[in-house]
Amino acid sequence: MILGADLLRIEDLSISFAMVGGQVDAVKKASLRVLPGKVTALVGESGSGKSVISQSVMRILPRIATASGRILFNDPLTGKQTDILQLSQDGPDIRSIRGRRIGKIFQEPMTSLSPLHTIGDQVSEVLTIHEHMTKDERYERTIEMLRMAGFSKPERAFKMYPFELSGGMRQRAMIALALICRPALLIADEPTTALDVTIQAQILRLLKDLQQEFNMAMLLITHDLGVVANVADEVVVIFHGEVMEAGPVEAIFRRPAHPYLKGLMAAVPHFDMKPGERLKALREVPVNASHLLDAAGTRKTTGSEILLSVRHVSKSFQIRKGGFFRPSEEAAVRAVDGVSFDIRRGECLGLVGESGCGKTTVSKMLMRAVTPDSGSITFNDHSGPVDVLEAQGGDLQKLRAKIQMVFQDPVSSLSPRMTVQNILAEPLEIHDRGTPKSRQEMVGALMEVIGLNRRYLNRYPHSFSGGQRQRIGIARALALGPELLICDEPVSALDVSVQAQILNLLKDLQKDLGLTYLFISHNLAVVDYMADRIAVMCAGRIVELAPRETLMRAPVHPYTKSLLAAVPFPDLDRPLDFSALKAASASDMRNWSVQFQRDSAGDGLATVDLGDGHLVLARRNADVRELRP
Amino acid sequence: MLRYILWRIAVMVPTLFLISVLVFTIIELPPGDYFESYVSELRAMGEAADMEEIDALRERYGFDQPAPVRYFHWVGGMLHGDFGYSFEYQLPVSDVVGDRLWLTVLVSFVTILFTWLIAFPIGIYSATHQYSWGDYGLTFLGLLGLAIPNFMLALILMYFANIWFGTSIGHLMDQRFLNEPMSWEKAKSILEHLWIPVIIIGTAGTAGMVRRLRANLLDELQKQYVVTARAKGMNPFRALVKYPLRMSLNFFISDIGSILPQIISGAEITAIVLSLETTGPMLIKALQSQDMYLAGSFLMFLAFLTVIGVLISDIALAILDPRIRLQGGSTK
Amino acid sequence: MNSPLPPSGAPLQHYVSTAPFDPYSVEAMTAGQAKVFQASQTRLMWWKFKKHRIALASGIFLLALYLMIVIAEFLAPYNLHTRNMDFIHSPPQRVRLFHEGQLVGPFVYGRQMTLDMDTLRRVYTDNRNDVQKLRFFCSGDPYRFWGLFDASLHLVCPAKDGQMFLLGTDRLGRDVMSRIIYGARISLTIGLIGIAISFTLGIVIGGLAGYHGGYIDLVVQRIIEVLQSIPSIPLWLALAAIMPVSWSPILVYLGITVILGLLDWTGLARAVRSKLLALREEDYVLAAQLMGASSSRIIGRHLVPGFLSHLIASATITIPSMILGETALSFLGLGLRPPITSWGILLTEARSVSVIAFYPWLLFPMIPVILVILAFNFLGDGLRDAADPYK
Amino acid sequence: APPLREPEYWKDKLADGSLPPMAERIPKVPRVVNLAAMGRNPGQYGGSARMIIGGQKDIRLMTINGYARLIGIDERLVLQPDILESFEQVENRVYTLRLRDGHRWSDGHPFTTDDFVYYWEDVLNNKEMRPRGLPLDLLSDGQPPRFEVVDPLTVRYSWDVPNPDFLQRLASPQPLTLALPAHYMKQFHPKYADPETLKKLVEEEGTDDWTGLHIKRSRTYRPENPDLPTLDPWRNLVAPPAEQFIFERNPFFHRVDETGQQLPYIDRVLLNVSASGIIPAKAGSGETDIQSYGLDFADYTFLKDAEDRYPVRVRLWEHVQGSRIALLPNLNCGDTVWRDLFRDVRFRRALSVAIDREEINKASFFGLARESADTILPQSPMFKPEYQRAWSQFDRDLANRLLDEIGLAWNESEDLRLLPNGREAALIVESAGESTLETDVLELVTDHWREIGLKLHVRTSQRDVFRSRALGGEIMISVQQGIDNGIPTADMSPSALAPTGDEQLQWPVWGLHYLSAEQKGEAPDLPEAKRLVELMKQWKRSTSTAERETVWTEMLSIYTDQVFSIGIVNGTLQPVVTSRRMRNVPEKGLYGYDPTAFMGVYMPDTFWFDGSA
Ligand SMILES: Nc1ncnc2c1ncn2[C@@H]1O[C@H](COP(=O)(O)OP(=O)(O)OP(=O)(O)O)[C@@H](O)[C@H]1O
Ligand SMILES: Nc1ncnc2c1ncn2[C@@H]1O[C@H](COP(=O)(O)OP(=O)(O)OP(=O)(O)O)[C@@H](O)[C@H]1O
Ligand SMILES: [Mg+2]
Ligand SMILES: [Mg+2]
Repeated sequence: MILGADLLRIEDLSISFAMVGGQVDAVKKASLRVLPGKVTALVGESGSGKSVISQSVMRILPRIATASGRILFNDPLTGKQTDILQLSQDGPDIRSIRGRRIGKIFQEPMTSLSPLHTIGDQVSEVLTIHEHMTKDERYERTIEMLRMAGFSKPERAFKMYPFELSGGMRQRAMIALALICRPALLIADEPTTALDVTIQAQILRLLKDLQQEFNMAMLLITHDLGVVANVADEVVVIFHGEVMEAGPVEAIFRRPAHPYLKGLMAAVPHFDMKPGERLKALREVPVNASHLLDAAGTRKTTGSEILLSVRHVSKSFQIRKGGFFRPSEEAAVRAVDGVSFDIRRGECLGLVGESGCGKTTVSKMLMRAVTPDSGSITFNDHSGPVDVLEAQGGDLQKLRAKIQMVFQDPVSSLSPRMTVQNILAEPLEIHDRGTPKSRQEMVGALMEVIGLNRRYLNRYPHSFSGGQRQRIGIARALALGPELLICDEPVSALDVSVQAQILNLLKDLQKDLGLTYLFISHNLAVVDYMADRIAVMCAGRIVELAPRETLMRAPVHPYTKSLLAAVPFPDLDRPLDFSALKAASASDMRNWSVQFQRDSAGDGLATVDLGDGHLVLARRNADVRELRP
Repeated sequence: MLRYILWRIAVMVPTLFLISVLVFTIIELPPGDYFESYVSELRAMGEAADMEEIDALRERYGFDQPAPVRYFHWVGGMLHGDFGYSFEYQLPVSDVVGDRLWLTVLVSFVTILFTWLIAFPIGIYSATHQYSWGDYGLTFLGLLGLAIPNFMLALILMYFANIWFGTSIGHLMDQRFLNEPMSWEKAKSILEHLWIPVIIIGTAGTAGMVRRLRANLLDELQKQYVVTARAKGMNPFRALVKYPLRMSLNFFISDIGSILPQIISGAEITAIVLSLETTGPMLIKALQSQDMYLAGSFLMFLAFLTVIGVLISDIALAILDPRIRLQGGSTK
Repeated sequence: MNSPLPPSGAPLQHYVSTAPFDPYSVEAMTAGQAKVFQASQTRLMWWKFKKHRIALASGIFLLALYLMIVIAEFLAPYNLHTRNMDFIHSPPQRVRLFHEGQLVGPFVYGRQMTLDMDTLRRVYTDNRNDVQKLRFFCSGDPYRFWGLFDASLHLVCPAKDGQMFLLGTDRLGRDVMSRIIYGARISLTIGLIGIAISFTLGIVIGGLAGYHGGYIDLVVQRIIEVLQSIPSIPLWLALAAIMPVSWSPILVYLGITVILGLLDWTGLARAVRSKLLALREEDYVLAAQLMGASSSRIIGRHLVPGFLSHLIASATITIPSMILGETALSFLGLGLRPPITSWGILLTEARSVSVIAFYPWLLFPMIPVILVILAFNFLGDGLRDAADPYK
Repeated sequence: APPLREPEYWKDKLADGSLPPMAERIPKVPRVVNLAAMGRNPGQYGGSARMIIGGQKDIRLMTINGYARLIGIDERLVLQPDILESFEQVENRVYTLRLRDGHRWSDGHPFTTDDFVYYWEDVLNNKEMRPRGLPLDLLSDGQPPRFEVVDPLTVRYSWDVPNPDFLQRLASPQPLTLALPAHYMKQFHPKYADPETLKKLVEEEGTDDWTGLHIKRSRTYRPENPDLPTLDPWRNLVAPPAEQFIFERNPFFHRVDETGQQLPYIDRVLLNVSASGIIPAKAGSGETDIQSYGLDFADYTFLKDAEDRYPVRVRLWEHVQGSRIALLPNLNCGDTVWRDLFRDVRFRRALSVAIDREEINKASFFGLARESADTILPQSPMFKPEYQRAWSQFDRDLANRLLDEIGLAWNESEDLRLLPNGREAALIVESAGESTLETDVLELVTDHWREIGLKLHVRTSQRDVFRSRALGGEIMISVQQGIDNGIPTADMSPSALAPTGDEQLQWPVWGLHYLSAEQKGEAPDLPEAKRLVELMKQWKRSTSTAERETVWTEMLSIYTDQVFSIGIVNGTLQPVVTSRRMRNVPEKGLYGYDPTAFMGVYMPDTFWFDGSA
């Protein structure tokens, strides 16, 4: 092996899918490479073929796909060069590479894990396949890997099933799974989308460490140009399956040349945007939003000021302890712990927080998908207050039409056996809106506003890219023209330009129609762009809630501060200070100043009003002035 | 989990009660009673029955009493381990059943084993090699087994086994071993005869299992987690067994409870045709001649096994699928 | 620079594609794609189904069979009960085209029977001089078509005063082929009706139990348990005892169909239930709930389709067992009664070793049974694939 | 007398002395069966004969086929003393039965008049055992006989009025019991047994009281109790439930052949329980050595074919029933319209002549059966061709004429007749549905009757509910076999020809009337039926064979002329399969339960295996 030769060389790779109406070319003669120990970032628009390329490297393309070209893998261990496309589908050659020499983090962690097996089982299995180890050794190694991946209680996580984990936790499990064999090449397809910035930083640091320690190379697929700027060595920009621009990270960030890349750079939301400034999407889709949603039903913006008020809701999940037959002494995990907030009509409330802190659980409780153990939720509509938790029959049905949700995991929230057409038309059918024909029209219009071509209407969810699916989820939520839209990571899988397009759309709808949002996201810049007020959650509680400006400029709570400190910027001159980020520390109360810590009795925390709607969780007796920075 | 199991066992009591009522109704439904049919049968042969004896028996078994009284008599007896009296054999039911029970268990067990041993590999093969010649061929064979009625297959196999291998016709063993204690020779003879009923009873079920397994596997094989497993570098076969197969087992496990009655139902006619020394022919005969305690106790015994089977199936389902175990109790 | 890829190991140059770039560009739709996107989901499935050759052929075959039972009287050369005492247990005759090297069109040789008084067998010999040309669209046994009008037109009949037993005759000299054709009526409908009943019950009941869980599930489970725990034969016996003896054969037929259907749903219901118990935790179910979808819609539109392969496989397996389930009933003397004939009855009539030894043609009804079962299965395969989004 | 020759079978037992020599085992005057005189050959001891039975109950076949009776009939239907040394009768009232000196039960205990005394005094006349008194067969005109022990070897039963049926009942396949092994049975009788032991026995057996135990232990017809001493040629060794019953030669059996060999020749008979359905298949694969039970004419071809492959032989014997299959219109039918029709002799005759018996004969019997009314066979001494021919010709015109005469008009489309009340004439025939033969015949009859405008529906129902439904008038027509005994002598009871029992499905209610001594049912109101009852009574009172013959003749002509049952064919053939090595099996025989006791009168104890073949 020539030292420093390409670890992975993809030459003229073309991939097409045989579909009913003819073939779809997802990748057209793309070439790229990854150097040993280096990181090649693959960026590009949603649906441009990034994931497909990464699949072809592992030879795990769907059956209907055909690939041509060469994918050369130089195994530094053996020095042999193999053309992966020439290997037999599931033969021993490719198997000895998969998992051991090349690890892959899948884009959609939920569906990528088997629901029937524990996390520990699935992660340690890689070791069983490739390494000769005793059971105990495997356990040790897995626990260690899980801890490195950011699980604070890896022993517990080992025994948990995927559906018991939050989105971010699943993603971390996926990361652990990919890394456990210390592969020479890691293919990371959107590895941090579901992670909050502190944990993201922690993961990035982990990857960097591995890179240095084991000379691990990485093919990183991401939309977050901030991440690219922080970790990549080389960048490949891809659009519609074709490479548009490629080069060292310096060149790409400092001298973007191709109009597409320039457009991308411009579409990134940043913290210093002026109020009212719009994101510049690569393409603006003119949307007659009011027409779109008026078709769904007329709306009134009158009514009380507060649309939804949440009071002291809590939710615990039972955690299994002990064996199968022993009566489990049930321990509970407080996923949500006395959360209260209001959402005002027409505003966008941002909700940020650590991965696994209970954001999704809160949002599901608002939808009555999860029943809280205690607390109350009132929806204040023009027809008077409705107790969300008690509504029945017709009231509930009306409520359902008024509150909609975009799910965090787009794949599993779309019925796998329904075409997009049917998925989007379904809410309209349920609420008996319009005629079959007008529904058809409506569905077409929805597809357009989310930037998907109408010709995809007859495809099934699985044949879309991650971002495309996420957009379908958004379109479905919009179909009924709800008053309150709960968005759980609605843009995490979107590249910046499409993201800009979608965010603009949401903004427009808010402006034109007075739509109200609860916007959950890990991307603080996005929240900053969207939200009027922002709530920060940590460990099941809201630790700080303030108008956007206040929170961004003058955060009070230490957790908020550490969040803001961990944001990666798409700027080579503002690299993250990895060494400053201590592992699993941001949410660890012990690192906070005393005012924010629980007292020795185990509680004594209360919401303290700092004025101007700035609330923070601190010791009951804490001095307001002391808290202010 | 333990609580769940205890709760499920508690629920079995009313179920068994319901079943016993149903069983009793079934055996009481046809008009007349055993003695009626006994007298008729004798008369048809030109024989006479001793009416004295029959009247005495009638009285003794409370045939002059209303049905509920008889029901409680019967159930009460069973609770004490007294399964009643067979009029046909003029012996206590437990004596009559004797050997047949374990032979039934043997045949059923071997049949189930046979079905699984055949169906699983074929199902997996068919799913992974969809539309290959093997898939078609095995499908065809399986369906052939399904398409030929059991009794016909029984006749055909019996006839040719006799012509080609000289296996004596019908029965589970050569007749000279009938009343003998177990010996090596006898066991051999049983094995020699066993394959015919097992094939006959097994084939019908096998095709169904193969097809269902194949269908379920085909669905699961598309799932993303299979791709994940492949990406781990897992051997495709082991991956298949660990992930999609386990998922596909859902239907199979939910069926465990009914396997026994199904096998026994399927076996009944075969057993009649082949004149097997199992409980099937005895049960049918008891039903037809209205030997009610024999039939009733038999059915209750079967029902009991089934209820246990369902229990096992429920527990296994919970073990198999954590989603059912951890969230299954809730109501939507 | 024209390639984004430098030689191995060499530093990467800044590559910029020079191809024209239009962010709004979308690939032109091919005619095929345009058609696909306008088509409805059923149409899409039909296209996919059409590609499955064997399934298509099976579908056509079944369709033809179902058409056939409508005009069974016309297709069958003889009536169901037409006997020919001089041709008892006559083996199948061969249709020939050439007589002594000359083409004469389809014909059969006349037959003579002699009694072998030693073995008591009827021995048939072809009379090579007696050429009996088949007639087509001819007048033969009179029948009452659909009970509406009298007719005697047959597709094919034997020559005048001749015979034509292409599949042989049974112990009363009845034409096996005609009986098979008539038998298709019952056998092909009994399965469908039975399956309609059992699937409706199985899916609805199992679906509700699986989706709702809790007490509904508990109750349904116990009912299923009770029903399952009794082997089918006693149940048949009991139900047959309930069926009034004065019922006409047609009512008996319907009764049996309903019995078969009513007893068969439990297994399916349990399978549906246990599958739904798992599937109902999926996010898309939650999504549908949050949209306000009713239980029936969620079960019908979201959950059952995910289970379709199993349902199709079960259905294609159940149809034959219904067709044959009736043979088991007939075997016990509970089934259909003589004026009505089904393949099952034809087979039960042939249940003796001597048939296998001497009159194997009486086993011919097995062939249509096998063909129908195969056809249903391949059809099921095709449907499964058509409904499979991954294909 | 020739020197006695011991069978090999007992060699060991003889050697260790557990069995006395033959001279001490057989009566002083054994029954010497002269085989040569019967046209058969004296045989050799040895061998086990396998036979298949359809269920446990069928072990009674051994009692029937063994046919050891106090008095039995021979091949020519003549009564012979068998277990008895001799018997005498006076005016059919006084019967004196003389036992063989030295006759022993199968356990070696002497068989004496004590056994008769025990049965008479402690069983028959025990109020607990028989609360309702003596069995009907022992009553004549309702009166019991006087029982006397004349001397240690002689008993006498005497009535005041004749009881002509007595001897025949002793000779019947299911004989009237007169004696039980007292020495064995006494342990179950409170009069003799120790109360404690008896109580324990009763408990063990699970019966309610000693009578149940006594009944159970004393069953002779179904020899289920291996401990019960017997006089039959073979005795059972296996207690049910079992899949195989082993019958071993009775070392004390009273018959010897002319060469001094004790019968039976065959040492053991093995009865294998099997489903009746596969008996033909098993017989055809050489799995039985002697089989008639479970075989049907339709199986002949298959069995014949098996002769080439297996060492078996098939013979065809002739059935003795009056009709292999007969249709019985129920004169006590509940539907009055139909009942009136059935009671109209013209209607019954029309039904009968409308049947094309030749076609049925051809289709189902290869033309080998005899088309006949339901009556006696030519083998009976009383046979007259006119009985056979009575209304059994095929004459559709006659049938139509008769129906027209009755006034059954055709409907509009001229394909069905209408009943007087305007309904369509649709008959329902009940069949036990047990044989394809029945189904086939009914199918043909359906067509035949259709031609005279009558529709026939076949309804299969379990046989067990036949009787109660018939009594309830629910049955219109049923299919059964005809008269059981088609070869009667005048001394045999003609009860089958008159309404005498509730199992007679053509007049169950009338039959019940007679059976219950006019307590239940209804008296016949049809003159011909009344006459038949009178004749029956006359026969019962008769004292001479000549008188009985006249009664028989009149009854036969009334029965056939009135077509009380519609016979179709008789003299049908029954395959009898034996091992090819089995000797002394007659080539031709009459086969039936009554009176020939299946093979009983042909003495299977004289059958033997030819070791040299
Ligand atoms: N199984 C499939 N069948 C048909 N088309 C597919 C399939 N998988 C992907 N595609 C199509 O291929 C194109 C590329 O998809 P891919 O998943 O690689 O996009 P991506 O670049 O990863 O996008 P994202 O950033 O949104 O995940 C998309 O247009 C998608 O619709
Ligand atoms: N069904 C469940 N059973 C047990 N624990 C659960 C379940 N659902 C959620 N949890 C636990 O509740 C906590 C909060 O989960 P939640 O999904 O609300 O997190 P989140 O804030 O949305 O995180 P992320 O940003 O990673 O999506 C987690 O610790 C998770 O393990
Ligand atoms: Mg992707
Ligand atoms: Mg979440």
